[in-house]
Amino acid sequence: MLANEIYEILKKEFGDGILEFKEEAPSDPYISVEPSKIFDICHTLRDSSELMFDYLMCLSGLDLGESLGIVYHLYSFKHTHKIVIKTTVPKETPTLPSVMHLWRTADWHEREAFDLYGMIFSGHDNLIRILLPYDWEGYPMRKDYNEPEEYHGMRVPY
Amino acid sequence: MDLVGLAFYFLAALIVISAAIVVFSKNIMYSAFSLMFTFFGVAGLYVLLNADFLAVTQIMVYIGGILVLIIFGVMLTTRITGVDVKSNSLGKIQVGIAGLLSTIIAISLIVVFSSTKWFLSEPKVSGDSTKLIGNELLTNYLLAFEAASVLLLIAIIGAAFIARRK
Amino acid sequence: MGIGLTHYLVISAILFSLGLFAIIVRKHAVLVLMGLELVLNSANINFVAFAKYGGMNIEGQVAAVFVIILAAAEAAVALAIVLNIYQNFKTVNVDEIDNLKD
Amino acid sequence: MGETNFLIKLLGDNLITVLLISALPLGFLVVYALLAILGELKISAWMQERVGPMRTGWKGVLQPLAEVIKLIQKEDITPDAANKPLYNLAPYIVFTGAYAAFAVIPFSEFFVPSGINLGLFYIFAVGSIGAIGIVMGGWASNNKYTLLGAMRSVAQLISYEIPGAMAILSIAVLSSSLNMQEINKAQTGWFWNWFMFGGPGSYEKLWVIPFTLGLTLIYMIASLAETNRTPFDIPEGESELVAGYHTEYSGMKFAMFFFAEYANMFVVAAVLVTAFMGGWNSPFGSFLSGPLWGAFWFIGKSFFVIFVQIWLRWTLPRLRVDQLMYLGWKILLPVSFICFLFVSLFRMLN
Amino acid sequence: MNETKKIQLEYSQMESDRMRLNVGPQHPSTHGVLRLEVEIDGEIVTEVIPHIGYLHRCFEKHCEKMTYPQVIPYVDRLDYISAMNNEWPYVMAVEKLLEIKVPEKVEYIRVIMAELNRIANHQIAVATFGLDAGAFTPFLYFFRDREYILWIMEKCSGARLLFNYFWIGGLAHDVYPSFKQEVLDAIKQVRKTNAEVMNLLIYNKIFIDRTANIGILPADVAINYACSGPTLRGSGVKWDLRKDDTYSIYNRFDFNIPVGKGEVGQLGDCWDRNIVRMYEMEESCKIIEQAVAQMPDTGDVKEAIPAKLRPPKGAEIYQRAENPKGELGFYVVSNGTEKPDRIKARGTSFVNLSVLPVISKGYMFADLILILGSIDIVLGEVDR
Amino acid sequence: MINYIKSIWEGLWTVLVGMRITLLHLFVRNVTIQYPKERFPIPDGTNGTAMARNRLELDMDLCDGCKRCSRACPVNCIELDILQVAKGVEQPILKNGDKRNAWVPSYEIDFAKCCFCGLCTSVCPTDAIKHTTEFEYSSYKRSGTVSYYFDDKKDYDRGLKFSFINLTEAEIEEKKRVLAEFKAQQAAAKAAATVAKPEAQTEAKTE
Amino acid sequence: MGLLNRLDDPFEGGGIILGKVEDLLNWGRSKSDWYLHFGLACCAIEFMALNASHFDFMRFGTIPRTSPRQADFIMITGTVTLKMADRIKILYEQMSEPKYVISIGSCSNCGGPYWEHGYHVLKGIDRIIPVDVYVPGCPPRPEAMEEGMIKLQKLIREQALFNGKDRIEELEAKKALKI
Repeated sequence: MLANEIYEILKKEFGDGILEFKEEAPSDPYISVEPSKIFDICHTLRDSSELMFDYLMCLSGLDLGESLGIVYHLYSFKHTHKIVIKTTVPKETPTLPSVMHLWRTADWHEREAFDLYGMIFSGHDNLIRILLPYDWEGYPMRKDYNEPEEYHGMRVPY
Repeated sequence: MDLVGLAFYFLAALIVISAAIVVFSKNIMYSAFSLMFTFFGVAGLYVLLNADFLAVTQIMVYIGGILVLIIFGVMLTTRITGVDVKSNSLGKIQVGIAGLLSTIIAISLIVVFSSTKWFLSEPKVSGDSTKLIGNELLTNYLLAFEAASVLLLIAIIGAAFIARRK
Repeated sequence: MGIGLTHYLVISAILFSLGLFAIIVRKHAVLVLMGLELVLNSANINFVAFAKYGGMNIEGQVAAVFVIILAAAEAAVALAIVLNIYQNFKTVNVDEIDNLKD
Repeated sequence: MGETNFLIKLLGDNLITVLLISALPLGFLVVYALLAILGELKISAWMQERVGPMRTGWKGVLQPLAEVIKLIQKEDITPDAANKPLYNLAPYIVFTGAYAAFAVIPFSEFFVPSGINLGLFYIFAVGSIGAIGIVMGGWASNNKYTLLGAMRSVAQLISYEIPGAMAILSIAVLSSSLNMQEINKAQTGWFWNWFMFGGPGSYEKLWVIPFTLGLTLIYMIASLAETNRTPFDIPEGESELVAGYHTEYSGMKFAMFFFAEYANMFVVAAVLVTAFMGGWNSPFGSFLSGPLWGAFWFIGKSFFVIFVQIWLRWTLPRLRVDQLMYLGWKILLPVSFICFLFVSLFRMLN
Repeated sequence: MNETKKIQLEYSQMESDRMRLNVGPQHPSTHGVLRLEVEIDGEIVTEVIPHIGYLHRCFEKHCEKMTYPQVIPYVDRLDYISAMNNEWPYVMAVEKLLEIKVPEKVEYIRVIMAELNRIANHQIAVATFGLDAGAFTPFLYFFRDREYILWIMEKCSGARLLFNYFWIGGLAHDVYPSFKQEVLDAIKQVRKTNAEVMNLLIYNKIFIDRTANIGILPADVAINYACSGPTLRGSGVKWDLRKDDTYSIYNRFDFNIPVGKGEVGQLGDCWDRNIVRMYEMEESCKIIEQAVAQMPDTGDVKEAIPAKLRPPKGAEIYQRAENPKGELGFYVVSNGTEKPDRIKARGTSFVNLSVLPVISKGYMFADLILILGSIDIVLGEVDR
Repeated sequence: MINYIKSIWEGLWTVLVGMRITLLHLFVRNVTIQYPKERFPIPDGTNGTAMARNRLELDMDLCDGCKRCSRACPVNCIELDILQVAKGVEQPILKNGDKRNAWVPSYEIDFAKCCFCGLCTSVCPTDAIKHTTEFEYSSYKRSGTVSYYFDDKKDYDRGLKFSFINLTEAEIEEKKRVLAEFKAQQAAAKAAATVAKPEAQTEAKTE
Repeated sequence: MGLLNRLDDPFEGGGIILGKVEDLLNWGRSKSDWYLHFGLACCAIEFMALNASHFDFMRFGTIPRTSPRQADFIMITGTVTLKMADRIKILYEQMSEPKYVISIGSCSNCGGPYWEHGYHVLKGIDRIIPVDVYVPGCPPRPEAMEEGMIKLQKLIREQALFNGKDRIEELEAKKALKI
């Protein structure tokens, strides 16, 4: 199934929840959606028989300046099609529903996004830091991050 | 003092000291490990008494079997991840009474032993004790031997049955 | 003074009373068992000593063999019981285990 | 007893002789341990198309010596958390257990430190002392890994003692003796007189050969398990428990454990050789036999068994704990009972 | 963020006969610096909590500070065992952003290199898996053969492990004249050793007993956890990006996708995951043979390398490729300058490792080590 | 029961098969290359192979101070200063015959940081910076910056930070002085020029 | 090559057998080095290759130990992160004297490629434990690690056991005399 067909299906179902569809080379075609609807949209994407996106390839956080973005790359084993779902959340209140219960693989990806970007995934069972130590301060992948001078008595800069 | 006397006093001291540690130590693991030396000492006494089969059996059964069982028992029934495994005793008065009782028994036994005129036969030059014991077991004591085998079998089955988790 | 029967008997008496003391005083079930082993050992020393000096000949040693067999069986069963008690009561203190039902 | 010992013949029965006799195996043990360590390093290297230690003396032959010199100098750490008396005592008990077994090993027709009648039984008895030492060290180190290693080691040791003992018992039945010298003497002659091949006898013994061979194999496997060698090195399996019960030991105390392990290897090899492979008998009848050749054959055969142990170590993966118990209780034990039964039957019929 | 407190609380509440073991971060068989918090009941594992991040080297942060070609050395250091395979999806992503077409010869060399590196990777995977099971000798046989492959790669790229060989639009260096012959020799040796190891290790009874019926990963769980590569194929799912989402010139070659069949145990156990790697080495050999036969001799490997690398602003792409361990994807976002705005690496091992707590529950502690070994993780890729 | 016996047999048989393989390997010639005596063939760029990427070497007579290597380095381990050649006063040439545009009074590579990726060598226009096959320079100290030439005193512990300059202190001072003089001269000339033609310059700027 | 040839000869400098006790002790320690392999990252793979047949690290008398108590030196191969640093310190403290450290690869030398922007990378293992030999390379060739090992053996051989001087100073002083 092509990306614009998927967009049509989603648009029919969710209406305002779907913000934008963009397809221009060389980028992958993507659909931008409302962050609050992400769980429902993903649920439809996974369970509807014509979409069947059972494989979450990648979940990435992005720093877009004023807001933070989350990108879901989905793939379907059955229909061998893929789609990119994008959403943005404001930097001050970066909260959005978790998709961990749809695809268990999102568990660690979301923890990583939380760890590096500080997004809060509501509904995640165990949202704690994954790569960095538990007592680390700040979200290092944000563009305005400054590395700390010292950690546990060890100097961090060269 | 001859070599045998020296060995005897050494073993006696080993037995008494290690048994005292078994009884009086606060740390139950010390008790368990100290028991090994008691068993060793007793095995040594058996050697002095020309009972070499018994000595080896003592080492094999008591140290290789019972002591290992006891250590496992201690480890499985106590928090063993720390090194200070304590075992409490009764209150002071009870300990005092028990101590008195034990001392009285010990002293009276010693008095009785040393004052009794035992009928002593000459220490026989024992031959191959293994052979003799084997002969005895399979002739005069055959019934007891069979009973002991059955007992052991029952003990194995019973122990396995009891210790199994429900 | 050469080493005679009395020497062994004295050692066995001391061992016996130490074992008895442990049985009376200690609360830990395994320690009680250890006291029992001491008592059995003291008895064994007597058997073997009499086998050599007291004219009991080889029969004394045979008796000792049976004692050792008994001790082994007893230790196995006793420890199994101790383990079972521990699993049910979470303690091996012999004074606290006083109810018949678990 | 005395007649089997050439030193008593030479020097008479006095204290110095006794000390000398008990020191001789120690000297042998030191030399043997150095050789065995080098052999282990070199054979494993050759099997893996490597060369092994090459830079210590000529072709690395001084390597074990360097290691001993190093271990002497190492700091002897007693961890703060450890239970100090037991921690310090454990290596010596383990070593005592291993060394005590040397008392009855018949190196030659005319040299056995102490030819007591209960030789085989005695070796099994003192073998269990090591178990106590191991559990002592493992517990006193106060470390979860050491404790687990020690528990596994002891469980393994006591469960494999039974099939091993059954195998040895069959030999006692065949030779009607527990004295190691007697057992050796019973196997005089060509190698088909070894108990591995049913012992001396005519064509009637042919049907018992499979059982005696099976017993040899059972003892070999059980002895591997008792000495904690691969595939049974679960107590010190480095991929699971860092170094097993001696994780916390360093310096000389660790060397004692190390030494005891190699001594145990020799003890089980010696028992195997004595019981099944003719001990100090020459495999070729009276060819090259005699007291000195006897020592050569005995040590040579033992070294071959040790080579097999090393060979197996570098070939096989490691078993898991429950599989080890399965092998011990459900395969080796029944098979050894069956073999024992048939061997006794054979003995009864003849 | 009271995680430390939470853990302490758990410790205090734990049952007396359950023990908590900390495996790692420095442990001989965690394949690097992984820490597993294991709760064991006797010998049975009741819970596994992987703690990762002990090798978090800030790869994604570095990417934002580097130009596109400068990222390649860092990409190498993700999955350092199969660096060639790492470089490939990254350079493909940038090539797609820049719309560069790479020459024919480059594609062939890339295929050969990637497959050689796949063999080298699987050799390490099987070798360390054997090592976890206690077999030391096969480990050294594999490493001996791996050395022959590394020689070829060193002669082409100049480095032994981290090659920096695939450049955007081409290769760093052309192959040398005797390349083809040496590649064929190397795979001959690989096949010989594989046959040997099959007898020495894989079909050894002890090894089968250790690994069969252990760590069973059902196919639906594997897909839900987004496992890929041999971990997924061991569960019987016939899915390989080289065939199913084909890239480069893989459609020109004839090869099979080996899947686990549950030959000695249940489908999806450790042995199946391992045997898939053994068979994949053979398939890689086949691909290499075909590629060597088809490869053109002439041609410049550097002709398509652009002088300025400035992908259009806002362009973004997710490019994935079949890494030996599974699907490795790079999500590259451009901001119109020489430096990327964001590069996210979808680490194969990162995803595959997340399934460990599920498949290791209820097995023994010794099995946990083997289950971990059968997933074949590289911590550089997990932690990035 | 059949399975039981079969598994015992399989166990024994596979162990024997494995033992046969290891025994055969016992007699195979070893492949070890004993390093200090024998050496691995390291590709050195001949016969069409790539150059092994080990320590970098810099031919200062070829280096023009273009700083491309420093810019290309992903880890920024190359640090160099340049000193403009006083054009007109001196006309130095590079080894390959080109005109030298700059002196390089300091050129340091920190091999503790270097990741041996080869990007610096690929951008060098004169092939001044090159990889070598030498890899033996581990040391007891990390930061011992010693300004030695490459070739002499091999066994001296030089640390991991290397300075490649072949100019002596005095020469650098001299060059600096010449440049300063030249600059001053130029500035003076410029000043004179601006005074002379201010109009022309402002016109140029507006355009 | 001059350096290596000299190091290769075990009987260099008067011969060990006739030499002093110090020489013998140092010889023993230098020839029998048990190591704790602290494998962290890419260099660990090269280190595994070093252990394999073609290079055979055991030629130097080195035996891998998994317990720090029994190790003589620790090989740090790879990037040390801040999360990991404490562990290395603990492991180093657990080792028994005399102990040495070989830092292998750029990352453990100074943070390597991650020295500039690596907010979570410890820039140099020598910030937490003393390092005896630095082996450069990213990753170093196995031979380079062998050379580092030879350097360490040389260091141990020339160490003064009885006068208590700092060993690096001692070595430097000897070198100063030579040059």
